[in-house]
Amino acid sequence: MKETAEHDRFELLKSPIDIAEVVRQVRADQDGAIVTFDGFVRNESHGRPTLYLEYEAYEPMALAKMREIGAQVHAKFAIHRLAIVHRLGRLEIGETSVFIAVSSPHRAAAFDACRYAIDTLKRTVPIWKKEYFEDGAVWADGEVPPAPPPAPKTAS
Amino acid sequence: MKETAEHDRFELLKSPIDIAEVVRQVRADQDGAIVTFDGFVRNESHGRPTLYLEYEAYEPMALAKMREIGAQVHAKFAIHRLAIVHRLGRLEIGETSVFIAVSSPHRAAAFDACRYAIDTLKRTVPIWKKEYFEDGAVWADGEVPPAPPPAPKTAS
Amino acid sequence: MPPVLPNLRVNVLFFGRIRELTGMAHETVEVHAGATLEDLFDKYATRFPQLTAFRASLVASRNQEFTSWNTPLSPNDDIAFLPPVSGG
Amino acid sequence: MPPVLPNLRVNVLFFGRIRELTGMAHETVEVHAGATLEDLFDKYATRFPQLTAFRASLVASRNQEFTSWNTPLSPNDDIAFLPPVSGG
Repeated sequence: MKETAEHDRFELLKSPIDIAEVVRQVRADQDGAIVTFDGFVRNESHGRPTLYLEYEAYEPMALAKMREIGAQVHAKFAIHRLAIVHRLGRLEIGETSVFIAVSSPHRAAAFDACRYAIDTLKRTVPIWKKEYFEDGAVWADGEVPPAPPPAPKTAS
Repeated sequence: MKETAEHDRFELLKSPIDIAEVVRQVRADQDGAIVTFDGFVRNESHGRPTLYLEYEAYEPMALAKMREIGAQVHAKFAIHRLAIVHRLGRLEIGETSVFIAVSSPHRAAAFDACRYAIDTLKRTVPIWKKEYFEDGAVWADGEVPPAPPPAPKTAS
Repeated sequence: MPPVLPNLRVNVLFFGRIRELTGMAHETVEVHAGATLEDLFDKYATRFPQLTAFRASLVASRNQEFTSWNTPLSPNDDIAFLPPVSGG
Repeated sequence: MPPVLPNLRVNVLFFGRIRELTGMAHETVEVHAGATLEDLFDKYATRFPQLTAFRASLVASRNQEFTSWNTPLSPNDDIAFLPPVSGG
């Protein structure tokens, strides 16, 4: 659908995410359901109090991977519009790091699509989180993206 | 958890639902995820353009059933807080009829709980929707709530 | 002749298409002691014959809880005959 | 003696703990024609021996696409050695 691609949104932001504005963008009168996922900074990690987080991204690749998730979501689920916005830089406790909104005429597709989008983002989008504590900082344990198998030897 | 019951919210509203305020109420620094479901009035029903809707409820029973859903959700899923707000009266196209927000330390529980809450609400909460069209109005096809089996004959 | 039992009063509530059909949101009625929700419904079906067609799709409630149709009524019960629900 | 092939230049990007370890966000380097991503990584592992311990957890990318380690490099490729991702 032409209309779909125009209204989808994939963005990396260095300032706070305006959640209400993202929701407005996916909302349309022909829908009936919007499911959103709001991921925000917890005040602890593995039992240690967190001070703040820093996110960095391989920006052009992260955006390309977010758009790929969008294409997969439209192929797999009968949804209308999708928005995926990820924050970068320093984030304080309680601030939103990622916000996903999906609109759909029927709720099951919106739930499935929103969940697929965040699950896939966490496995495949090149973004990294560093956690700052009272006594130091660590890069969060991450997930290894699925890598292509070795290329066949080219006959040359 | 005492804290949980205090912050949960179950409400029937005759005025527009303030979505941002409902989300703020379930949001807490020890969480990391909020999943929301926003059900709003579509501009058509079975292919006919809708003018507006009217919702009515058996109010004390609807609130009791919404609280029951809350208790089930806390028993089934590792979530933190839950809000279920349903609008009553006349609703225009695009207006939110039901809004559900669930906060949780981890996203899977929030998705599962939010979906369980809306699915169960649609089957068990005594609320009725009348759809108004250019040429008349109809009560929406609904779902028959699961009824208890016949009571055993009391030995008297 | 059956024993004469005291009558009792219950509150009956109507919603959605059932409210429209009866033209009432609620009323208080007297029923004979020992009557069940089914008996009460049958009284309304006599007053409003169109109700009969809806019977199979209705669920009964007593004091804000879904209940079975053969439940006996108690004084001051809140009774409702609920059409299929369509909230959300 | 192997045939002398022209060298080529690629852009290499570093992120997260790998950026901290090398102390660089990116650099442009010359590699011999026919070199693979694995060969390029090995050059960095010689310069920064601590990199070796991370090798198993890294994924390679070429021009913003995940790729296999035995992919040959082309002129002006953007290459990155990506640590496990932790967005969201």
